Amino acid sequence: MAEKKIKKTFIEGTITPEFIGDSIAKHSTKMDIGAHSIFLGQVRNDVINGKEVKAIEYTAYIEMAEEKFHEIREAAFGKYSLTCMHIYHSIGKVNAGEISLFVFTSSAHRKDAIKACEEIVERIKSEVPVWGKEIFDDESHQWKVNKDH
Amino acid sequence: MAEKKIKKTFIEGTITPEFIGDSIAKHSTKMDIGAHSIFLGQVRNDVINGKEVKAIEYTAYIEMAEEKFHEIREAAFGKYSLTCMHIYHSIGKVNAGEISLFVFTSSAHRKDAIKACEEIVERIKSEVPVWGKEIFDDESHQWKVNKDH
Amino acid sequence: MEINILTFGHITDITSKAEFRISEVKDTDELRIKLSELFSAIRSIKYSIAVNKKVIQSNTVLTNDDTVALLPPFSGG
Amino acid sequence: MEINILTFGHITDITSKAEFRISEVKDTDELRIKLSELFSAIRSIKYSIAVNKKVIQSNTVLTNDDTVALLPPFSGG
Repeated sequence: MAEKKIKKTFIEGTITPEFIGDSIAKHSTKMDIGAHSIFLGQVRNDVINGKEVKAIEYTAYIEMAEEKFHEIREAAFGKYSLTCMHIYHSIGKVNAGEISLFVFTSSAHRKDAIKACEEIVERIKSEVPVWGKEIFDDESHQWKVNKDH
Repeated sequence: MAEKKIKKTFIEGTITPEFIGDSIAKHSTKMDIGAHSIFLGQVRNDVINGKEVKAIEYTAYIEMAEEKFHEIREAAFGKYSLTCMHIYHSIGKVNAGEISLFVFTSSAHRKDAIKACEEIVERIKSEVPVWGKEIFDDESHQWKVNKDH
Repeated sequence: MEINILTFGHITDITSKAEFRISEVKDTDELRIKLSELFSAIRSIKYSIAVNKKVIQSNTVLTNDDTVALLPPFSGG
Repeated sequence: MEINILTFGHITDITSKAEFRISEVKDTDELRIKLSELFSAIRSIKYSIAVNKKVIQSNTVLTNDDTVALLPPFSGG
């Protein structure tokens, strides 16, 4: 069961645009959906002290993260009228320009999907034990610090 | 020029998941992007007086709509720090379960993309002269009324 | 003095024409009255008016060859 | 009495171990002191503590075989 949940949220490496396109396509059979809201986190090639970030390597406290994701999902379903919700987060290395977070909410009317998606993203950033290690072009690294926006 | 703008916003028929996936993929070269926010409007198979909506046929006052889209784009770029913005709206027939609106904003940090996307969707719904004709399974129709959520 | 009328959505169903010309209306209030006389079903429709692609908020004077669009509530997205 | 310690992110760099056991700490305040003695570099790190996967907000009594995770600020997404 824990194993099954892990598969549902964490994805090894980047989340591809094809995967996202396929996820969207799967919702065409759910004809009570009127609105989808999607958030994608992409790795930036920030330049820090003259060195460029070429990738982020994500690690997580998987067991606790899965419990948090579960709690965040349940809270969103309780608070908003949602038809569907999907959350995917990369684990391992994701290159600059690639996607590492995919939050996807669907509802009959737009407010629910939009508000839920935004809230889920905020909660993931502040509550889920995941760490990004920024790897520079010279192979040195530093631990990423999330800004609050 | 007007012709060029029209191509950029209105798409004949549905906006496919493949098109959306491709649009996402194109942003992997823009490595200063940290966040994408996407809104998709999907046609619902609402049941009204016992008849099921099987498609919506969209018509628009194209010339005025393009001016509005332009105004909405400019306002969003002025108000938010955005790297990219794309808006696509279907014209013509879109079946239930298919996508008719695609709003896609990108920024370095998440707040700009999220807030801009939400605001653009609200403005499109209230300010852009597009009309949806709900076509029922018995070929009768009625003009769609947008709820404010 | 003649103006171009464009109709959309439900209003096109009523007028049966997407485009036509109308004469002898000096402002949009007069136009609304004239349209109600020509198409009685239009009286039950709530619609905005755009003069040369700009939605007007109050009675607006019309000049020759203005393009006036009759806009039922939008329902895009 | 022994507890399991899990470390993550920057803290793993400091302790050089992702997992180890520690004994003779009766609560999380004592644990923080002990960790500062064992790993002086940890003193400059702001970190939360999760006891059995729940982040604690104040000093918490530890019992045998508890799993205590040392969590530097999250930076997922």
